[in-house]
Amino acid sequence: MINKVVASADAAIAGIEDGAVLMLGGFGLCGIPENCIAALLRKGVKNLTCISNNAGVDDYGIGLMLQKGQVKKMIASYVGENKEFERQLLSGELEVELLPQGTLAERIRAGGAGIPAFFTPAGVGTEVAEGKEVRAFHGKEYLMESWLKADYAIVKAWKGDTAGNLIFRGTARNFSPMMATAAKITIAEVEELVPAGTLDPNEIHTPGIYVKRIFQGSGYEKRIEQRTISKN
Amino acid sequence: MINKVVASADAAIAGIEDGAVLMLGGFGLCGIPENCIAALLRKGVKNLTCISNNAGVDDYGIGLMLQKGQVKKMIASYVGENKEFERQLLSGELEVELLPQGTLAERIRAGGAGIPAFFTPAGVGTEVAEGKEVRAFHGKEYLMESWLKADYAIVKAWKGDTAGNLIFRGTARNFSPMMATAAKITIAEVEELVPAGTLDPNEIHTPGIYVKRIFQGSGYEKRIEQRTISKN
Amino acid sequence: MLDKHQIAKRIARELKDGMYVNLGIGIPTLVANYIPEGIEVVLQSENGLLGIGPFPTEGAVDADLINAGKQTVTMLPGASLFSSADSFAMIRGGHIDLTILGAMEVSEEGDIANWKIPDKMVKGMGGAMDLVASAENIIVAMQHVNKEGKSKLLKRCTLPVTGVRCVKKIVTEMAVLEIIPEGGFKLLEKAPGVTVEEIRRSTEGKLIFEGEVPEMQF
Amino acid sequence: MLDKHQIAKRIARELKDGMYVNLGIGIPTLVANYIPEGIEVVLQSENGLLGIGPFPTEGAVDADLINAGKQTVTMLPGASLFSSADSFAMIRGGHIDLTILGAMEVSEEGDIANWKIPDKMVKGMGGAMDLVASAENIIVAMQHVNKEGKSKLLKRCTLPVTGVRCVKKIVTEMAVLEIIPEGGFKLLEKAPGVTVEEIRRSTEGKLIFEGEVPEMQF
Repeated sequence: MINKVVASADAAIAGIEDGAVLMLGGFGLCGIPENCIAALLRKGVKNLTCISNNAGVDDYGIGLMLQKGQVKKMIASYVGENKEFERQLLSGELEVELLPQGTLAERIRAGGAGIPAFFTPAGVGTEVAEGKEVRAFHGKEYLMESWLKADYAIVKAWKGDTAGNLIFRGTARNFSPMMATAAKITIAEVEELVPAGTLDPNEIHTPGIYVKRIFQGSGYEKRIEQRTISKN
Repeated sequence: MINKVVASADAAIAGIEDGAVLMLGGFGLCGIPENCIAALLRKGVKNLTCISNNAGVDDYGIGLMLQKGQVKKMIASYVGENKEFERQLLSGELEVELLPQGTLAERIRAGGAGIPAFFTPAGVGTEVAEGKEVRAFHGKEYLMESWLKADYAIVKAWKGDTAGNLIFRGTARNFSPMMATAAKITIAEVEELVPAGTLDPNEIHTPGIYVKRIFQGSGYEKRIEQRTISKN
Repeated sequence: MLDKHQIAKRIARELKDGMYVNLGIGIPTLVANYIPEGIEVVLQSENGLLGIGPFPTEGAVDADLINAGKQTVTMLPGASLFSSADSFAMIRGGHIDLTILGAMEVSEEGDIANWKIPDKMVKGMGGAMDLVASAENIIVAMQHVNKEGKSKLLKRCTLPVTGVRCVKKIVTEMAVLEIIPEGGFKLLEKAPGVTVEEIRRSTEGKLIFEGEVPEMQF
Repeated sequence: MLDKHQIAKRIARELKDGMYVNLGIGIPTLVANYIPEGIEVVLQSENGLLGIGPFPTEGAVDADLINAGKQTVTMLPGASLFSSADSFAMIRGGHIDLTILGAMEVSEEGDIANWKIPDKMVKGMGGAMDLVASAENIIVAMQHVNKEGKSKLLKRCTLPVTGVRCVKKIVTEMAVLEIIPEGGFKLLEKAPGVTVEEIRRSTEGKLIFEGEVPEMQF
């Protein structure tokens, strides 16, 4: 099977230049590609368009890239945990496009699946519908939404193999499987990298065809936003 | 977790009446719901519309339902292995709608996913495009296709639990995961039925929410259409 | 007047055995604490989990397992995990039997506003627009009036809406109300110690009631 | 004139290291037997398998593991399994680098017909329409003429088409040809022992060639 392994996060993000359109996996801080974000901070690329459900928090995740002024535009569904984001947005430093979460997920899937447009009920009658075609099917109104693609998708998985196959864990899966399909180049960092043939083909969430570069990350912090505990 | 277990194939297909629209999982004979098909033959319901990638072979699978004259209409992508099918079609006994395989799969997914219509390039410029909206996106033409739904979806999985969660095996997965989402009532027969909590949540292909009735099938023949062997 | 736990407790009585339910952030999340005896429901989290269990004990915290409010959770036996696309396919496809969410405003037509205050709050809609556009059965948990004492049950929403003609039922600290198809808040139940007149004064939209309005049961 | 194995062998030379390839039923399936030394490709089967291995030995036959031609197969290390919707998402999304399939007719515009003979053959299109509409790079493996000796490389297809303006290259028992953007079959190579004149006579559509046409290499 074709070997997709690269040596490091820095090697994995090679070729990402100023102005690139990136998709970054994760829901809140759950499942974000920590090693690649650190490499992007080191590299200092600017004017990025970042497509991600959230924008991290002030001092972690995509929030760090915002702090460094690397992000020109953010496409997300919820950015409520990030004060610096709000400041940049209100001051006009940052462009932002907010989308319904399901629309974001489905537009990314459509980008990977060769479906240029589809109809969804989310956003009918709201600001989100502005400028979009509305059409009724079976007596209900729907918006036409278009596919979303990127230059690079950067995802983090639990296990991966040298052929680029990925298995996610828990709710850290979220947007990553669709993002992996919707970019010209998909980069995967994994907690555990194994030889091709080790993972059960039946359990693979993302087939290796979608992954161009893979490496084993290290030092995962996996910061928790809302540590909520039961007494007993 | 909500218990979906029924006693038998006959109990599982209860309520399927003449004229029902059924989706049946399987690719060729691989992954077909053998026990439920046998129960449908016993029950003798007629005028069925069957949505399935193929129509079985003359003496097995949906082919047996055709032999008994139970099928009024077939929606499929390829029916080449079935002489009785061809005879009924040419004699006008059977209505048939042939769809590109990817369009069939995506229309079923759309039915389950609440997407009433989407655009696909498959079939542009062909008979399949007749009467359908054609629209260009990014310089390429696409057909608008609508969702597909059914009264009942009948699928066969490898393992299932009492909460209706399903895991498929090998290429026996094919259309079953989408079909399970696109019917009012989804019936699953499984080779091995286990208590809820036994299957790894990370490995489940079809979440239990989609399955209304589940039972452990028996006597699987798993007939092979093209037994192709390597010498060494 | 009910506190937020009592609102959650009253909403919990709307649960029926075998339902799949999506609980929004805030009061809706509290509903999970009051599921009646003998009723089994399965909770969905739109970030990709069906079968949410209780919050974990200190030792069982798992950063890879959170709900849509980013809180650490556990899974019940029979839970399943999936992607965000699959999760919203589940939601959009109408497979969730009941959706419970908070609101800033609801109109007498059933429109809901809960995602944006222009020039003030720019957090984003998250999954709310998908949920309200897709669910057949939506219950809103909210305060009847805002901090300035103004009604949040309006003729028309003043804030940007999240969805139109979608809310079916509302439970507030004062009352249980139903949105009727012709438009209007039909008063179904009043909170203990609250009068119909008080509810009428706190409801800007059309309030409809007939005869004696029963008191809420828990 | 090439036999079908030689056609497959010639097509195999089009494979490049690291390609993901979908092989249709018939001659295309044979291509897998002639993958050149040092070239690694991954074969996709549209019924939900990436990383097809050789046919199984007698003892390793598994009814749950077939290719799109319904033949029993095996999986290579690194293979993955997925649903039909995910498989055609992969195909439609342009992730397959090369698609090789058979045809009954090809036109000089690159149209292809391979799914239906009206009133005679009603098998259905299977995945062919999705494959030809989606792939950037399509090679057709076919006979140059039919059993009655009539050309299958036409000005226009006479049979119902499977897709339009999609075929890039054709390998027959006589020649390797390229469809050029302006329309026409550009003769790239001739089979050993076949003359340009013979190819011209067997090609109804516009045949284009310049100077000496090289002989096929295997």
